[in-house]
Amino acid sequence: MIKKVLVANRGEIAVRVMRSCREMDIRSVAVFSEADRKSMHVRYADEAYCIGPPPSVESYLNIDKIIAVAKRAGVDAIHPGYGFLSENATFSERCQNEGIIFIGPSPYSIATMGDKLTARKTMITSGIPVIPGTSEVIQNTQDARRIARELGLPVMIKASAGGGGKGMRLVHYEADLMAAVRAARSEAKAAFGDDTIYIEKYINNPHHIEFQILADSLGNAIHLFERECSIQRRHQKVVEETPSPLMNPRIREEMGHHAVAAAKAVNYQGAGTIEFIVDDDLNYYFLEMNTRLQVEHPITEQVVSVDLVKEQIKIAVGEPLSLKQEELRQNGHAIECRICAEDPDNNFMPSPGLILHMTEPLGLGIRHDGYVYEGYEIPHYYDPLISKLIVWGTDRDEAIRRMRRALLAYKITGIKTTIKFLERIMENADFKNGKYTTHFIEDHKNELLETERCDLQCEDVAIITAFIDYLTKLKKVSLSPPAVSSFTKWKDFGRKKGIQRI
Amino acid sequence: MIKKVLVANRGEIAVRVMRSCREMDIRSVAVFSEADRKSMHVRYADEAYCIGPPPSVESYLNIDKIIAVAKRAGVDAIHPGYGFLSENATFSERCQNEGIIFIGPSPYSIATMGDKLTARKTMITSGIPVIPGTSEVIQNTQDARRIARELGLPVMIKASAGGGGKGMRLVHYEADLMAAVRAARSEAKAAFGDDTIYIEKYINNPHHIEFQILADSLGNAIHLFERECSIQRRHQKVVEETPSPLMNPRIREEMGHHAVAAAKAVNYQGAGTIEFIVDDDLNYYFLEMNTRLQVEHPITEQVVSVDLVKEQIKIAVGEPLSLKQEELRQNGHAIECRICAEDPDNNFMPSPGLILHMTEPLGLGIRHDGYVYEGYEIPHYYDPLISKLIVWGTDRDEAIRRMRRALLAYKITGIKTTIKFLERIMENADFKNGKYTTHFIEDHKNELLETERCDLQCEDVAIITAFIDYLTKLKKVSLSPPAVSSFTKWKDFGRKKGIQRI
Amino acid sequence: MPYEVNLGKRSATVELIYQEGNQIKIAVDDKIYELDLVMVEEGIYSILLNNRSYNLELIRNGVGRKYTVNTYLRSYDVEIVDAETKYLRSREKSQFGEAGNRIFSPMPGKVVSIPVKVGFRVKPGQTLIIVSAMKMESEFKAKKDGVVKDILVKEGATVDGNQTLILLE
Amino acid sequence: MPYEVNLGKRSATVELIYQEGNQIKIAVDDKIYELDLVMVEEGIYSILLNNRSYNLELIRNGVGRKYTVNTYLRSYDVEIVDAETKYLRSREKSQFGEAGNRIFSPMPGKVVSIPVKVGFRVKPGQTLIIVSAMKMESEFKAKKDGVVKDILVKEGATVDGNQTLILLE
Repeated sequence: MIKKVLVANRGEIAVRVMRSCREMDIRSVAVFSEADRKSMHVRYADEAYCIGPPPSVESYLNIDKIIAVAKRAGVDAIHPGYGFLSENATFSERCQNEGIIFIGPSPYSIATMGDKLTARKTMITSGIPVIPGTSEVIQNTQDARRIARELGLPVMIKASAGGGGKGMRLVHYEADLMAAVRAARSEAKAAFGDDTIYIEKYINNPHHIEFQILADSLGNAIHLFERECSIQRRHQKVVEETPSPLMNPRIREEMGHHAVAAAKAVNYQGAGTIEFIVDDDLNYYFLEMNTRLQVEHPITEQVVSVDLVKEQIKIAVGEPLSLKQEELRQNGHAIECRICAEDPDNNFMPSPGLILHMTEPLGLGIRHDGYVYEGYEIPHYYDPLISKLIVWGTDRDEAIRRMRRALLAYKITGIKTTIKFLERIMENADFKNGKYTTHFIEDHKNELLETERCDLQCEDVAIITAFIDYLTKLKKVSLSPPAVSSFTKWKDFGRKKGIQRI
Repeated sequence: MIKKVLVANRGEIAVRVMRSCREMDIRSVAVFSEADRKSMHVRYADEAYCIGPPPSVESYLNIDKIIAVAKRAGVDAIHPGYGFLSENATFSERCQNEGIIFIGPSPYSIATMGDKLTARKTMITSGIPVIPGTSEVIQNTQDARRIARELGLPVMIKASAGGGGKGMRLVHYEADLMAAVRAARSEAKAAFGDDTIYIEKYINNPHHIEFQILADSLGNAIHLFERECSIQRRHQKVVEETPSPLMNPRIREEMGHHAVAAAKAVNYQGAGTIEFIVDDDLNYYFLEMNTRLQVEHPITEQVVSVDLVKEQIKIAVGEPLSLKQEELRQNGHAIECRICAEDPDNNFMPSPGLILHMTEPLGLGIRHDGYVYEGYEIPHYYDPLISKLIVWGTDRDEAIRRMRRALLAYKITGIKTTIKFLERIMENADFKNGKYTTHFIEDHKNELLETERCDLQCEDVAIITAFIDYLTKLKKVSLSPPAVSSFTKWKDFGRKKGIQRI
Repeated sequence: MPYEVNLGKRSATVELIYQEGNQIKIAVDDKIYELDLVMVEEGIYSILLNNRSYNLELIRNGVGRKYTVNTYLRSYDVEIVDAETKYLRSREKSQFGEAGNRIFSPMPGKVVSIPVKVGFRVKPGQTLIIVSAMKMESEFKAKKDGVVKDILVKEGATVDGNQTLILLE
Repeated sequence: MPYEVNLGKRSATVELIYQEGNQIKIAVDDKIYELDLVMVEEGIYSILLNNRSYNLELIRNGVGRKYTVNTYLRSYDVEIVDAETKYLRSREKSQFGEAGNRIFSPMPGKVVSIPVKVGFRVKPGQTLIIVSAMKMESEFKAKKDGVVKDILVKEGATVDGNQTLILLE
């Protein structure tokens, strides 16, 4: 059995993994950069080790340092979370060689799925539908032109080593093709050190739907149904829900079968996600596999009643899957909103900084996976995700209403967040009707970014409150004698803690 | 339809009711005493009205004032929560007369179930098992002696108007009988203005198991399974769970049928609870009916996937029940711990006061129904319940482990709470094995109240931390020049908000 | 004494008429309000106005008497214009010249590159400095014609939010 | 300079050897600790000692240098004994006489009844005052023989936690 786990991550996912460890009586070891001494994962862990300066390459991406801590702390296993080293085949292999259990798939699975063109070819061999396009590297411009004509425009040029939208170009007109191929190549070279590209047909009105899978070391694999992730901004998911409003039972079963087949095609072990592009007619195509836990895994946990981190750990120690496909059901509806430290009114500019005050929504159907706290200063070195608000409801309508009331009660001051923006998504008629594609945010930009005005009375209340605050402070200053014992003031502060009647 | 609801309550239940109202697009109106201006229900409501001085009799129990606010605010309905006026037949009737929907049962149902002896007789007529004993008022001492002999000692003397353990006496020896009758009578007279008493056989090793029921205005009634509430201290529930570890499917079905029959016997409408006393052999007896929402209703919501407040509101407007008995299932296991402002190390002395700091547990399977916040001063006028921590797990073992990790992460400073005491219940072997009766806390008092010592290193860390805090404050005092602009200091305070590196 | 209070671009005249505990009577322009106002947490106010419950968050900002006030629907910049504000405004102007001459990033981050040098003539829209934060790069541009007077940071440096990075003239 | 620090009934000698940022070297009695200690929230400390992560809550209590320190397992009273503490102790003693002469309720509440009068002789265990809070009544009793010197509150009055209610002598 595993007695101690090193969590090679930070932020909400590190804390989330440690929570499940604690429920399993497994001790958790945190690693942290110099920017993260006060981060919640350091406070929550049983042990914590500093692994270097703030930039990720010098800390959270530094395999040698993490392995050194793992050995020093005597851990049995490493959980990589998502991001950072989670899809790094070298890291998975290094753990293997050092005799440390890597809570995730084999280097082979990671590497095969990590190279998009290899993954594509593997899927074709296994009979899983892929987007019409090349399964070969584009060698020259003649190839590109011929293939684009065969597929019919528009087409998508993609980098084989790609991810996150880099090295990707959408081409509508043949005249633009050559320039797009060159641009994609040079961007891929710069981003991944590899200029291999390929061409796929562009799917109109695309929906991004993914299937959660679990596979054990004995060859058993199941899927835990879909997650609808089409609400995206710049290829980053913003809102996810399950079940998908687009889905029907027949297609769900079929896609589930294909997802399991995809995992088996790479001898997958652990928790993973098969991403599909689906069109309005429910034709679906393999997009890629994420060989790790997803950010949005909690919505699956809510409707399927499972703790995916516990399942990962049980699979990692060689236990057979305890869940049976035929016993799994989707119960109710779950939605996740990603709360980010970004300013929607200012082109989503990042907004790191000090959290002055925070009120979290509570009550029935609310789950909150976060890591920040009042007084915490969000560093500018890492990504802007500060928490995930997850709601569960008996049906989609209740879940949306619950999310709206939760977002309304969720207050974070000191930094800018995407909370209001998410509220407007929940109030959008197309979203409420479940009629949306990956273009949703772009198509509704104006409504989603519109700032409502308060009425005059509400504005006046804002003026009055600021004014009274100002007067109160002013009065305090003039009243407080300069010679008052500082110890008394401190005591008063301790007692009243900033609370005062006006 | 209902557009506006007055919530005639305070604390966590007022906020909980308003949350469901918000999800139904119903505006909520708070009433508050002068001690509750800063209470969360005032902040959370759409409207708020002060109804008088802090003592409950002058505010939350004052029917005239509450009705006056209801009319002024133009509400369609009143939700009474639990406690206060929730089981007051006069209030239910007054609402009826004023044309305001009372979200709860009829005056008749409340009155019939409120008088224990009448309730007992009604149950007997309806074929529901009651504890062997009298169904008549005890008129004289001869009666009492005769009945005690018939039943066999020990017996329980109870007040018909009773509740909360008042006017109750357990009698083991016949010699004590007369004194006990007199004492019960005078206590009942003092507490309820009614000295009617009756006698029941005392059930050994009693388990307190209750069934949640829902009944609509069209005569449909269902039960939503049981809640195990045997973990009590002085007749007050401390921990509740569902399913009960004692239960089996056959008895569950039988008790469920009886619970529904009990509700129908008084033409019940709304959400209610039938409490049973169960012995080790699963013989069960009707104890009483609570004609309102229970404190512990969330555990039922978690395993049955239902929002009981929404069901109450739908029933109140005359909708038929949408839930069908045959479709209801218990999914997983839920536990609730009541967090109270009490000092377990000091005989559970109440501990009102200012909340200096609070960290709430989050993540998978955690629900939190509370109302206090950092900087809130818990008034001493009302009951000590400050929040309910509810966990859900796939099975009882996971739920207990989850509750333990949640309690461990739950921090409230400034006041004393029962958190550590609840942690020890979760770690108790008998509790873990599901082997407990209502005597659990009394029987395990010593272990549950034991204070573990830290090891020496942990003690030293406590010393060091206090000492460094002291030195830091000292240094600050001597460094801070007395003439520094107060505005600058205020700005610094605002910016750093008490956060400092040492 | 009436004060000038600005909310966004609106300027209002505000005068406190009466205050006793939470109870406040106050004039905003030609309207008179009676309300129950109390700070419930640091910077969080609960207001009852004609029994409507409002919750406002106040963030006190840097120099002067500036607030960000978050209402139910949106966020406002509010400024109380007192003698010190007027003094600070004139000082700020004498220090940095006209608005727009001071180039800064609203958030902390790392300077990725500075494609201008001291003495360069710049045009509106021209990128002056690129700052990276949270894995995203933001470009800060000139708002008008000018000359780079001073560059106060180096490439690779970590900078605070609101720190002056470049001065134009 | 070494200090005397009390934890419950234990008295320890503490001396700070070195402090640089979070890094602290300190002697407690005959042990020397090197630790990384930082206040993360008001009154909440995160401590790393040999890479073990400790979280402590500190509550500063009333007069003097007294703390309640909550550790993982239990709560401790800690007091730093400095000159002011010694002075306060002597003052407290001169004001109230011996410990046990001052009768108070640890929590706020309402005085239900006072079954004694000034001048009454009282015995250990005798109830002096009953205070109600949160629907529960608590009796406060004499700890030793004495005479009621002063009664500072009336029946029905609302009292603060730690407020002196009755003085014995």
